[in-house]
Amino acid sequence: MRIEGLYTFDGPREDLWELLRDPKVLAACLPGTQSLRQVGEREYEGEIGVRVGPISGAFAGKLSVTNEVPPASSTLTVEGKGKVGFLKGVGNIELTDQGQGKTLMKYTGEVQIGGKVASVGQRLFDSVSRGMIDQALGKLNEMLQARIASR
Amino acid sequence: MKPAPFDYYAPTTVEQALAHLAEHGDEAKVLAGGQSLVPMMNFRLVQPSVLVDLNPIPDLAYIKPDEDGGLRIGALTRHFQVEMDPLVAARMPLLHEAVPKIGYPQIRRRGTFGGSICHADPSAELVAVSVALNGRFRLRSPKGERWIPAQDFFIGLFTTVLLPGELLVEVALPPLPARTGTSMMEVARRSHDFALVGVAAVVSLDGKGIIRQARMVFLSAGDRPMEARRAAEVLAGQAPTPEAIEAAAETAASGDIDPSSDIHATAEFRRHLAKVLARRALDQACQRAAEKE
Amino acid sequence: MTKKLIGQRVLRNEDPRLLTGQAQFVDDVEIPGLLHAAFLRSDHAHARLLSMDVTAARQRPGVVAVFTAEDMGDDWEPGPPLVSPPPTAKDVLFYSRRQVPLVKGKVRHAGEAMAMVIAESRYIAEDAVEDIVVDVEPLEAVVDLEKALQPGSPLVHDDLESNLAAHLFQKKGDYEAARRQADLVLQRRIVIDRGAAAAMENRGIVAQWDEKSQHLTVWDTTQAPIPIRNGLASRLGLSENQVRVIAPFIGGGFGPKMMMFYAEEMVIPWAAMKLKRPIKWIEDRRENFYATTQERGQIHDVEIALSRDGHILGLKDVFLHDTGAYDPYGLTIPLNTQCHAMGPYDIKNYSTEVSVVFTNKTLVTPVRGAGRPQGIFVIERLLDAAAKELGIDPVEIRRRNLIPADAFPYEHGIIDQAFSPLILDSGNYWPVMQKALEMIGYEKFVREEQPRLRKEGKHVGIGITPFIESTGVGPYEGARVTVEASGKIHVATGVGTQGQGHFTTFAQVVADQLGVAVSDVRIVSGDTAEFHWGTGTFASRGAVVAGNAIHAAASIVRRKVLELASKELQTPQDELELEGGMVRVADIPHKSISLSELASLANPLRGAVVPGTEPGLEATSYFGPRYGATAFGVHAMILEIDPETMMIEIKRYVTVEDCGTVLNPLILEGQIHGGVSLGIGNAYYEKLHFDENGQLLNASFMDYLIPSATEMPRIEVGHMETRSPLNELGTKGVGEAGTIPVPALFSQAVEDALADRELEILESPLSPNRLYELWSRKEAR
Amino acid sequence: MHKLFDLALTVNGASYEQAVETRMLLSDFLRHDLGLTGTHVGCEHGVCGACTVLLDGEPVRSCLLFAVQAHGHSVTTVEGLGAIDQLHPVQEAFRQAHGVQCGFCTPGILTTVVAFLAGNPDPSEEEIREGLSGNLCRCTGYQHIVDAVRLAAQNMKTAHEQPAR
Repeated sequence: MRIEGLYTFDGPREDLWELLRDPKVLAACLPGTQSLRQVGEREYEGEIGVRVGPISGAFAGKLSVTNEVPPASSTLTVEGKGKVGFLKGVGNIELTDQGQGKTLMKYTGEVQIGGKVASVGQRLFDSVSRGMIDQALGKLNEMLQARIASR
Repeated sequence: MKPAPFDYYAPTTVEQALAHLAEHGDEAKVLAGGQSLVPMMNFRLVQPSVLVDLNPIPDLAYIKPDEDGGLRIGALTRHFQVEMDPLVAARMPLLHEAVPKIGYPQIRRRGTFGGSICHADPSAELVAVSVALNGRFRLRSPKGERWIPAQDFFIGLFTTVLLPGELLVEVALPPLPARTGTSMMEVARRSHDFALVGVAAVVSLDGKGIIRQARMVFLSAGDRPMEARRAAEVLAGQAPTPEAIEAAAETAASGDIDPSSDIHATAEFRRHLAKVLARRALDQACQRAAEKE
Repeated sequence: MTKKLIGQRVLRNEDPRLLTGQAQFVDDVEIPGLLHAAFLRSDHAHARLLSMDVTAARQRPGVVAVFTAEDMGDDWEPGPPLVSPPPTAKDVLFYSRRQVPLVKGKVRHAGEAMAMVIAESRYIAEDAVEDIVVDVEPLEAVVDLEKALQPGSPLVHDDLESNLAAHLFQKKGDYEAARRQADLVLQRRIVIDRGAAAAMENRGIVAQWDEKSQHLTVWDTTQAPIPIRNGLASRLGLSENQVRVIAPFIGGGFGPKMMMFYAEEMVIPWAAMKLKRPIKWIEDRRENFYATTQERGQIHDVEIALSRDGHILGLKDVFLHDTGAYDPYGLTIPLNTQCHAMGPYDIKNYSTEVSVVFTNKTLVTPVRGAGRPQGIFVIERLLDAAAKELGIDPVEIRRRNLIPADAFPYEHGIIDQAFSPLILDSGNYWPVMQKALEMIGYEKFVREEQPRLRKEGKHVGIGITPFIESTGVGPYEGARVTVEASGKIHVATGVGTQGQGHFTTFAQVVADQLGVAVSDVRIVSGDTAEFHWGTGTFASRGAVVAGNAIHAAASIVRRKVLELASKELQTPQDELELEGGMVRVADIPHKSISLSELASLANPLRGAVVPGTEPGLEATSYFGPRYGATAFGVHAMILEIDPETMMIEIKRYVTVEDCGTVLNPLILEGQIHGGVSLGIGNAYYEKLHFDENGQLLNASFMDYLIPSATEMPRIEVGHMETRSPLNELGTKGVGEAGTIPVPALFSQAVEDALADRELEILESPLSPNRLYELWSRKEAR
Repeated sequence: MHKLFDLALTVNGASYEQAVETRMLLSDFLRHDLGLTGTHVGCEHGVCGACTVLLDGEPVRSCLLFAVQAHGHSVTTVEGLGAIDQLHPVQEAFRQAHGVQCGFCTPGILTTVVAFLAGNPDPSEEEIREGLSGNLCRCTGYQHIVDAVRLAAQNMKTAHEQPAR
């Protein structure tokens, strides 16, 4: 499944970039993730707990960041597997300075869902993935503002 | 496809049910009709460790006339009961029109009004209809009760403002204003599938036949029931002409909804259908409103 | 003898048991100590298996055993090839890759069985499946048929050079020469997607090994119990007589239950012997969508050459056929497609070339229709395009090309699914089409009703589609008919039965021969302890092949009855008649003897049986047709489309079938109705959605839409009879007839209804969404 | 191990008391614990309708009910409708109209139809199809089933008008 979208952050690009380099921030943006263990240069592992109403799934998750071009672009790969199936998402993000302290994020990518949840839950994918991305980016924006405010 | 194990409680009062829910917190799921929950449990997509079955509670299934001309519906009232009830047909024609579109006959014999509301499936008829009819939900918790308007209740896919340990016990539907017509329309692959898109329309006319208020709520058009607020503005104060209706349908489809794509329909087709259904439903609701004069 | 019962609407013998819940299906078998199996199935479509940890599963209370491929040791081997490639055709390439009992090394489709848990209950077995920890390396999946054959594509089978599973070229006449003479040549790309058989009963197996008697009993939802018995015996190192396979009442077959040696069919009996405990496995619906075979996926690049007056000069088809991850069923489906792409038409020049492709998807084997609907779809879509191009009425262009009545038997000169030369044995096509036209009121609709309705803004369309169905293929079936001492008749045959009413139609055949009531004929089918020669119920052959074997055996018994009665009544045989369970002297009603008495006389307790004769009133006989009989039919429909929502309502549906002698019109109609409903599913509702990673996105009845009562129109069925010269009864099969023409017919009617946008439909199945896309692309005329 | 529940219920007029695991589906309980295998299981997610039984007279999916939920209630399965030598009028009509092929979906359809005709003794074809919409059949295309329901309605009406002598 293809994903793409735009999100405008209320903060400068460099601050956003710094946040994206912080595994604690990434953990906070992944749903139901308490913490991430660093297992490589820019590779992390942790539990992801996805919850959509009554449906909840615990996934053993992996996150990696590659192709980093500071402070403009990078590739995020999220993988998870659990009892209800697996998911894998690869997304490219591009950050553009919009002036006036705003930054535009353009994201494009592919999400693969497999196993049980793929076979009976297709009706929900689009909505769920959009919802989760919005939630994650909203959270990131909050943290960005908090960072600016704390200065 | 067999469900994972769980502990089962069959309380016979709301108080007992609330106590079980309080005790088990997030681990517990409420079992009402079970027509959405049990399939997910059979698929093992949902594995609650505790089920609190409301079905043995005797006084949660009822349809009562409200003094203001509206209706009170107990959370455990089965769809079939609503479908057959003459009071519903007389006072809430939109609900009467919507209920036969829920699932199959056997599902309607078992599924409950409150269960459907709390499940908050954006494709569910009752979810959209309760918003369209300005319904209010009575929620009980050990701390007491609160009333929440339907339009504030649904906050996302399968997600509501219901707190852990809280129980929906009753739905109140206010009477329709004078000169009000309603219409429920859907497009579904087979007659009883989830609608690709559906709309519940409520139109009130003034004494001169001008639209006082037009409310449309779409199902399967977003992550929750999607109320067409912009379209409502387009129609307010207008005569119900084909042009005004077309403009409102266009506005609703392009500006008020946020449909998803799935294997049955792309978001684009859903927008197209939403426009078609909005036009047809508004047209029918306006006609029905005019007939009331 | 006058035929009394064949051709009558006789009520079914099997119904009272089915109607009261007393008929035994596989899941109804209960045995003390029964264990239950559940399978761990792959989430991935294509992956390398790195490790599997079953420790926790084995430790779960109630779990008896967990087996992986490794645990099977030397007993692990791929299933046997079910249908070999044609031995005679010279232009055949075929790479045989067979399904495995449990994944070893590599997963090749989502849902492939990886481990088997045996537990005290199915619930516990499913709990334990969740305990298994699997580590795999996901591989890029082979999904798209064309990409699969491109260089550099990932490989489903690493030891092959490409994903080509087979290649077969066949020709008749000289297409290129015909093309040079053509006034019109049309080229089209036609795409047909996958669907499921979706029998209401999922598959299931119960296996019981009796250590003391060294005997294995297997209840199996199979359409072919005898080959399953023989295969199991050889696999498990047993004598065939140590294995009994019972196919009891089966909740619908539709082809996939003919697949021989599903993984579970191999491992459940194996585990029952290993554990010396009876084991039951019942497929659940989600498993059925992954583990039970599917069909229809093909892509055709096709070309038709015609003269100005609409005569087909030649046809050239190059197509891809999706066989899924393995190809145990050989070339049956693409051969059927090749044979049916000429439809019922007199086509002299034909060139057809198929490439069969391995993909990371569930296996493909025949589903009711079995390649035929695709062939008919191709030729009928082309004829509709040609009719428009040439300005000829769609019925007229078909009439001009139908094989004329005096041309039978009509030899096509290519080989069919049974590797015999494709010969259409008999037929009289145009009158069948005329009857369909009359029944649907074609002239009146086209001239009066449709123009009037169009003026009212309604989008109504008509379609009419003739088709052939190759049926009743060999090799053979057999039957044993016995007059029992009670005077009742016992018939045993090898074919399984899945709701076709064999208990009744076969009884009618016997009852006519022996002059008894249909209810006095007891048919036993699908139990290898009763009869163990035969193949199975497939290819619309049960009534034809087994029916004729039963007829032959019953005829011999009749002769024995008459011989004995003649002696007893001291009357010449030609003065005797069989009626009401008695043999009577024609003109002297009181001079008679009952079948019961005769049966006892034929099996005396004292005295001597004359040397050279056999005791009893019993005969076993076999029937094998020289080649398959070809049935013909025409379907017609009128539908209306709401062009805003693309919702479709079928207003009329007419079929006229010529399947030779009709044994039981009631049962025949039921077969047609059911076939049409699958066809309507194939045309508009049913599509298996595999994503680009080989994940099936609609593995449930919530999203895989099979028609319900509210989607089905009333079907008007007409008959014509052109007896087949290939068998004594004159029958042709009809099991798949209902399904075959429907997608072609539906597309024709949809195109006609949406004529104002000049849509051309070159794909199946359709959906409202797809029609909207096609419609939006075209500007209104 | 999860707790067992002491279940007491009536099935086809007979009382049963049995301890069951709470998660046991009613369909499995009827089929495997009580041996009433006439109720069939086709999807276990509430779509196919083969498992339909009557719970206090209401047609419901037995795959979407836990056996414990039938505690204190009365269940009717296909075995409770009629016997081989004494078919229920609906069963008889299905035989006459050839409304059965493989017979797998049939028990759920019969229970559905018995309840349907109780509420609507003289249905139109459209109403019949609507009433059957929650039961999938792959063999019949529904036509003979619809005919059977109509025939059953007629026969039951006639029997009602002319009481048995």
